[in-house]
Amino acid sequence: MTTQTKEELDAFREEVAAYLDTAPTDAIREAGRKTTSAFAPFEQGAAWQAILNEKGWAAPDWPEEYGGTGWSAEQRTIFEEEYRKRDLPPLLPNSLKMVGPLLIDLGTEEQKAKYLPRILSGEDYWTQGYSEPNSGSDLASLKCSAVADGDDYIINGSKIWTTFAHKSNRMFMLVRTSSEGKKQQGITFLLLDRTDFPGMDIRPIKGLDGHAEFCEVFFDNVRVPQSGRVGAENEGWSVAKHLLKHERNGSANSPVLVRYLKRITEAAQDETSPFGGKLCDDPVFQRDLGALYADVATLAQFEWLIMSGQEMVNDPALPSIAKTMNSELIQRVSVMMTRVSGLEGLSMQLDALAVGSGVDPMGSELDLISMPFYLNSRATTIYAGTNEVQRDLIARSLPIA
Amino acid sequence: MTTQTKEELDAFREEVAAYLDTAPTDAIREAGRKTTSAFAPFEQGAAWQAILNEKGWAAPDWPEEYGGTGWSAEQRTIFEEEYRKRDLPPLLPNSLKMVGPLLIDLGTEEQKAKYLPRILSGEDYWTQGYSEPNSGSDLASLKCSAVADGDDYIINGSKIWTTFAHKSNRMFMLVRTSSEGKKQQGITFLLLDRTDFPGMDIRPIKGLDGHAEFCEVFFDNVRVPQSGRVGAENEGWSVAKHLLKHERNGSANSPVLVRYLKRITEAAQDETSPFGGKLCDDPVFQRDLGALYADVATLAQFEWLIMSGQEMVNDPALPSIAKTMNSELIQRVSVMMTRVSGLEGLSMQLDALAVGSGVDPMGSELDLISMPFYLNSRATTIYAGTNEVQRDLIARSLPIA
Amino acid sequence: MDFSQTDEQKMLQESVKRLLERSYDFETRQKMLQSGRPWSPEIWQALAEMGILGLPFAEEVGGFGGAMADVVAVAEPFGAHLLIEPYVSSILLAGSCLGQSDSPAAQAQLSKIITGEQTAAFTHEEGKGTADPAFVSLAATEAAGGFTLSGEKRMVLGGAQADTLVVSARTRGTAPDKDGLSLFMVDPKQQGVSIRSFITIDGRHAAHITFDGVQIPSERRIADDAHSVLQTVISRAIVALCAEAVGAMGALLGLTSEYASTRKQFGTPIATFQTISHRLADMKIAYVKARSCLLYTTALMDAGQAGAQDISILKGQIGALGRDIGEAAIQTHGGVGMTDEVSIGHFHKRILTINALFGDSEYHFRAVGKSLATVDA
Amino acid sequence: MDFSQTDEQKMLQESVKRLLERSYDFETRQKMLQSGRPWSPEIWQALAEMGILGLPFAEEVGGFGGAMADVVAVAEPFGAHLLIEPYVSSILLAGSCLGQSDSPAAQAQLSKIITGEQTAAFTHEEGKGTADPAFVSLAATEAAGGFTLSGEKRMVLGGAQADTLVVSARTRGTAPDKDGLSLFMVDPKQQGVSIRSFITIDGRHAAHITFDGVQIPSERRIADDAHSVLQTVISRAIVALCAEAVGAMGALLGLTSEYASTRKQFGTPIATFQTISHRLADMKIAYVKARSCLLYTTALMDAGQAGAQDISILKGQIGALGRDIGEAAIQTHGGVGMTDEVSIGHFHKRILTINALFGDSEYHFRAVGKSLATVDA
Repeated sequence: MTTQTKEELDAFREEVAAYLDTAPTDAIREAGRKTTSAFAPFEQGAAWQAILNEKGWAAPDWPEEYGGTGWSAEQRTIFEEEYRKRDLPPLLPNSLKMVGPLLIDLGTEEQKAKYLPRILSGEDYWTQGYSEPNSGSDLASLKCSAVADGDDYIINGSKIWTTFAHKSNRMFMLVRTSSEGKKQQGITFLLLDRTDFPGMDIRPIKGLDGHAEFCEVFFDNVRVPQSGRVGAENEGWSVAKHLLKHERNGSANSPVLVRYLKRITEAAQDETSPFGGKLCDDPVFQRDLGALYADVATLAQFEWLIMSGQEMVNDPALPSIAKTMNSELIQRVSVMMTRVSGLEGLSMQLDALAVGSGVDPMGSELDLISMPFYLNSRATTIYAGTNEVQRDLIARSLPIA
Repeated sequence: MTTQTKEELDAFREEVAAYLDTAPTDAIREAGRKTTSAFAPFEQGAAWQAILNEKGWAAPDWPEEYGGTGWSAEQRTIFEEEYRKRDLPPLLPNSLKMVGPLLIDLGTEEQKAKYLPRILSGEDYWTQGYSEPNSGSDLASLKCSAVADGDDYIINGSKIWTTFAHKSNRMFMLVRTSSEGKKQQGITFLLLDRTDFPGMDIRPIKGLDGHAEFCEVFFDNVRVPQSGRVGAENEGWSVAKHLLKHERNGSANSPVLVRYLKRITEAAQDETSPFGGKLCDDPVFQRDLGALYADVATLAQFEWLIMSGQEMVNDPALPSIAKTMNSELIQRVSVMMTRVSGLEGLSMQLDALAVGSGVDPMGSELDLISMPFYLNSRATTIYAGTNEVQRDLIARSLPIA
Repeated sequence: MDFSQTDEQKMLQESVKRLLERSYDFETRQKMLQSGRPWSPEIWQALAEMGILGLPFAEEVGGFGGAMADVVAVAEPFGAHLLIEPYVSSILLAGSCLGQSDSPAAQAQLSKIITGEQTAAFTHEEGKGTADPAFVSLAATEAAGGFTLSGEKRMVLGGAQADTLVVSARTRGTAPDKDGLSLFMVDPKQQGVSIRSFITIDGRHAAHITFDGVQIPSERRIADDAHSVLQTVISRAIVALCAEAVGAMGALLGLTSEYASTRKQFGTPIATFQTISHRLADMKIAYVKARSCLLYTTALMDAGQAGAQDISILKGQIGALGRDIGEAAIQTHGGVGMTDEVSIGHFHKRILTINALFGDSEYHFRAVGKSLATVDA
Repeated sequence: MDFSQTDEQKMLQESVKRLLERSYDFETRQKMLQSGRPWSPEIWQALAEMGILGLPFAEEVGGFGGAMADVVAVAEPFGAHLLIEPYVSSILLAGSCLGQSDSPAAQAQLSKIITGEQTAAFTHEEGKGTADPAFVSLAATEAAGGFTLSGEKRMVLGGAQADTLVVSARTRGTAPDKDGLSLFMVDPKQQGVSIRSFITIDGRHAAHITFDGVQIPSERRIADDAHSVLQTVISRAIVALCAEAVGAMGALLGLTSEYASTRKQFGTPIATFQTISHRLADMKIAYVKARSCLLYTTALMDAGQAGAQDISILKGQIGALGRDIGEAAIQTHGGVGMTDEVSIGHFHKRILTINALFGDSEYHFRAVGKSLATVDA
């Protein structure tokens, strides 16, 4: 699989470590420690991406010609490991893991030239306009319409759960351009150059954790150029499915979880058990931690197998299996976190959570993030196709007599 | 609720205790300790019922005029508690909890006079002929047919999961007498005076635990008198539903589970934990035992509320809720048992389990029953309406907007 | 025992329900939260006038001599409406401590609490999150004519708003000794008292409070040898909190099954998907369990028979079943359930808060198991 | 690391599958069980001829130098066919102990094992059910020219059929000391050896064996300071047992999804009920997890990097996931799944047995958590 020697990989690890130890600003580090969602705090995440991009490391898994690093799988893993160890903020996925790879595969040369560099640099943030208030799990029933008018489309309708739309300057979206045929037909994939077109209105929605991470976006006769279309008109469903592959087969999810478990274990060394002694020495804590860690380790093992191209990579249910495993493990890890924090997780600390606020948290660093992380992670089994839908898909892959 | 004083109840408890300490034979006691199913070993169960019947205590919850005891709810509970403490074999439910109460409610005077005394004494054992190989959860689709012929019916078809059919001398069953209308229509409820009618063939089926507890029964032009019908022809479904109420609202299930947990706790005092010390002192064991006990205690609380007539008794979903709770708790208790037995649960000990065999068990008394009990209890979520069907029914009772 | 509500309890519950339906719908509550007010003085006054604030107290101290079952009857609708008023903290916790004291100062204070003029805060938790008061270690050192308090209390509900703090402290011994505990009435404006106020995830105001050499005259010690008083007070508060949680669970069950019957995906109400309908069934089973456990334990308590194990079973079950119901409700609501704009998540956060107070389900389940394994030994 | 099977492994696996499909269908197996024969000598001989019995051994002791991945490749179909032949006990456990010994007696014995002429039984378990050999306490007391064995061994797979017992015993110290362990070759017909034979729930023959002053000459001690040998041998056997379990899980997944697609209730295949289809999906997720964990850990072992924690993760996961799959398979089959007549329950019992051997999932999960909490300290 790899042509690099152990010595080369060790040297690479040292290079990465040295860079990650020095490149991020304090605010970026703080944002990493205070990340309570799949989405890091916006501003610091963008700043960090700009720094990484200068080094050429913003998108390790992109093809080298478009700005990728050309690293081997081992190198990418080493990078990921060193990255996680330092609790650095994850880069926002919409642009780097979704629109970018999509344009590389299906975009016109003009689209690539225009968008890819600004995606890498973080200057552009692309919000995703898929779901609608009445089209969630049943995404294909979407109604937000685009009617051709000269070289433009006129968009009417609304989109919801658009992450960070209020901070975005671009949007990729699915619109209905035809109501004929099956509902999956008649959908078109559009890139919007701006998110402040006349007639566009963005309403942030506060989540359970008190943060406005997602928004509703209203379109009232919004005129956008047809040149933003990816793929043919009415064939947006297959474009979206293509994109989904990138979204789901992206990078390993287990390192984040391993890191959270490590933070839990560290915190348990300072907590006392109500049954005496330290929490980390408590057999019940150890058993529950061990069972959870074993399952996270299995996610890592699964991800290694997939990355190495083991036969199971051809299973059509694989993306659904990966999504289900990962989302449910995030939730279990988050519950473990709130167990360790206990009472100290009950205080709303939005001020202390804000990067650069200088407000001291009231409990430990783990206590600060436990409850927001738990509450936010309730969404993992809902977004990107509910786990109910994923299980439907998995069941469909099984043999029948 | 009760008119008895504490002194009267205490005296009653003493009377019951004294009787239960002396009345059962050694074989009956052994059968009680070796019960690994809702169904006690057949012969000793029948012998014990005969003894109890002589005392007039075979059916405490029957109306007094038919042989019940006339006890208050408190007295019945006291009886139940003392009974469980001694690990006596449960009486087989088919006759006492099902056919008996049904006949009391819906039988003709002739049927009552003929059958009730022999049900009480245990001379008659009634096996239940409901399910068919292709009609399990979907019981109403049953096909075993009864065609009227003079004063008789001619039965053709088969029944399955007929508990102890190979030991029974009577059978109550559902047959199809008409194929018109909805499938629930056209079903008739029949009592069969014998289980050795010409053309009847009984095949015991060995279960996972190695015991043949249930059977398949084949009917090849079996001629039975129409006088065995309960209710009108084609109205057997409502008769069966009536019976179901007795089956499900029968007696409290929690005392058995409390008793099993007690046996587990006692066994844990002799087991060592692989992490050092006694298993009963192991915090993980304690936590898991506590969580399970709390849920069993809640079943008991629920059963008390129902018995006392609390408002929730009117909820149409109640029987399904009770069945679901009880069956899933039996399974959880059985898993806990096998955890305590560990390796020692792996040996098949059918010989030592046989009452009166005189074969020493290879491990503890709990080890002898853990695995058979676990394996047998996998059926609790399947029989008497699968838990999937129960949940369908429960969901139907919920408010809709 | 009879577990059905008496006619009086039904009336009481109905009148609280009517009040809250009229004046405490979800939008009104959210506006109040956003206004920054810790709670609604109007509602508090209305509850005082209905006699609810005096409900748990003996008639001789100005109360109405209500049983636990009466308190449970009002606490269920409190939970169903996500009340942020300090009923548990000022009435059931601090108030009950005052009510169990024979100190004149305590009696005088209690009468102001019952009328709703003032509130008191139970200043007890030290971050252990257990139901056992023996864990208290805040020091009350005897000094000339009184005591000096030093140490920290955490998660004091209504602590920054209270007119009086009822503080548990240790005059001798070390945690977890049962001996040596006392209760003090402390004026929060007194020198040496520092209060850090915050809002809990379920919308209540709370505070961490530090005592730095706070001087308390002897007559403000309202109880010594206070372990059993504390245990009684906490046990009753646990039952009331569990009743709130059960009220919240009932609301979640109703709202979620209604939502599932109207929300359509794939052309049909989502309640017609068996996975959804079975999840609703599980929610109902959990609710029936929770409510059975609540009502049974309440009756046991009113019969004077509720032991520590019974309280632990209740608290453990409510915490675990409540979490299951809350998580199922959010999942069934999908994205909408993730927003601050609908009540679903707020109910869940109320349940999570109740779970964490006075020992979570893990703590109590283990306590149950420990006592079983020990008793049988 | 590459986790895909090599072409050789595929061929090996295919040839085992073909043999078993031809000669080891479920009905044939059941007939053999009912006949009372402990296993099929014909199959055993066929495996010997295919080189499978020698697979795990180095070439210099007469084996084929197979990697762990090779053993896993054959053990998966063994599990899928519920083999009752003593592959794990005679080859991987007892055989590997012999193979790691430089004693001439052991070498001689091993060659008879590899040819299938004789079998040996790993006589080690003392009822603790843990993976840690330090728990051995059966005493080997030094006596003139040898040792005297006294004590009991439990759950010795193939113990009553073996020509040789490979016995772990303690020459000094007490459990759980790692020091002082030795391995002995014992003739089961020797004076003082009592064997109580039985059948396990998954159809294997096993025995409890008592040693009452059994005299062993020094040259029959085939290893001293045997803790690390035992640990290695047991770790490899655990991986093979887990491969068997994964084979059984795969069979359950396939059989159950096929059954659900044909079994009709309410006029439609039960697989169309979402609760059933989601349960099947969960079975598949569990299977993918189990197999990922198996293949990864196998590769790690072949790379010489599998530590105790990796083995515990594997054993814990397989036990827990296997139980989930087995219980789901029975529930989906309904009454039919409760019978001895179909294979479903037999697969489940095989999985339960594997879970209980060498530490169950509870034991291993806790061991994992303990090592995490300790390493980080």
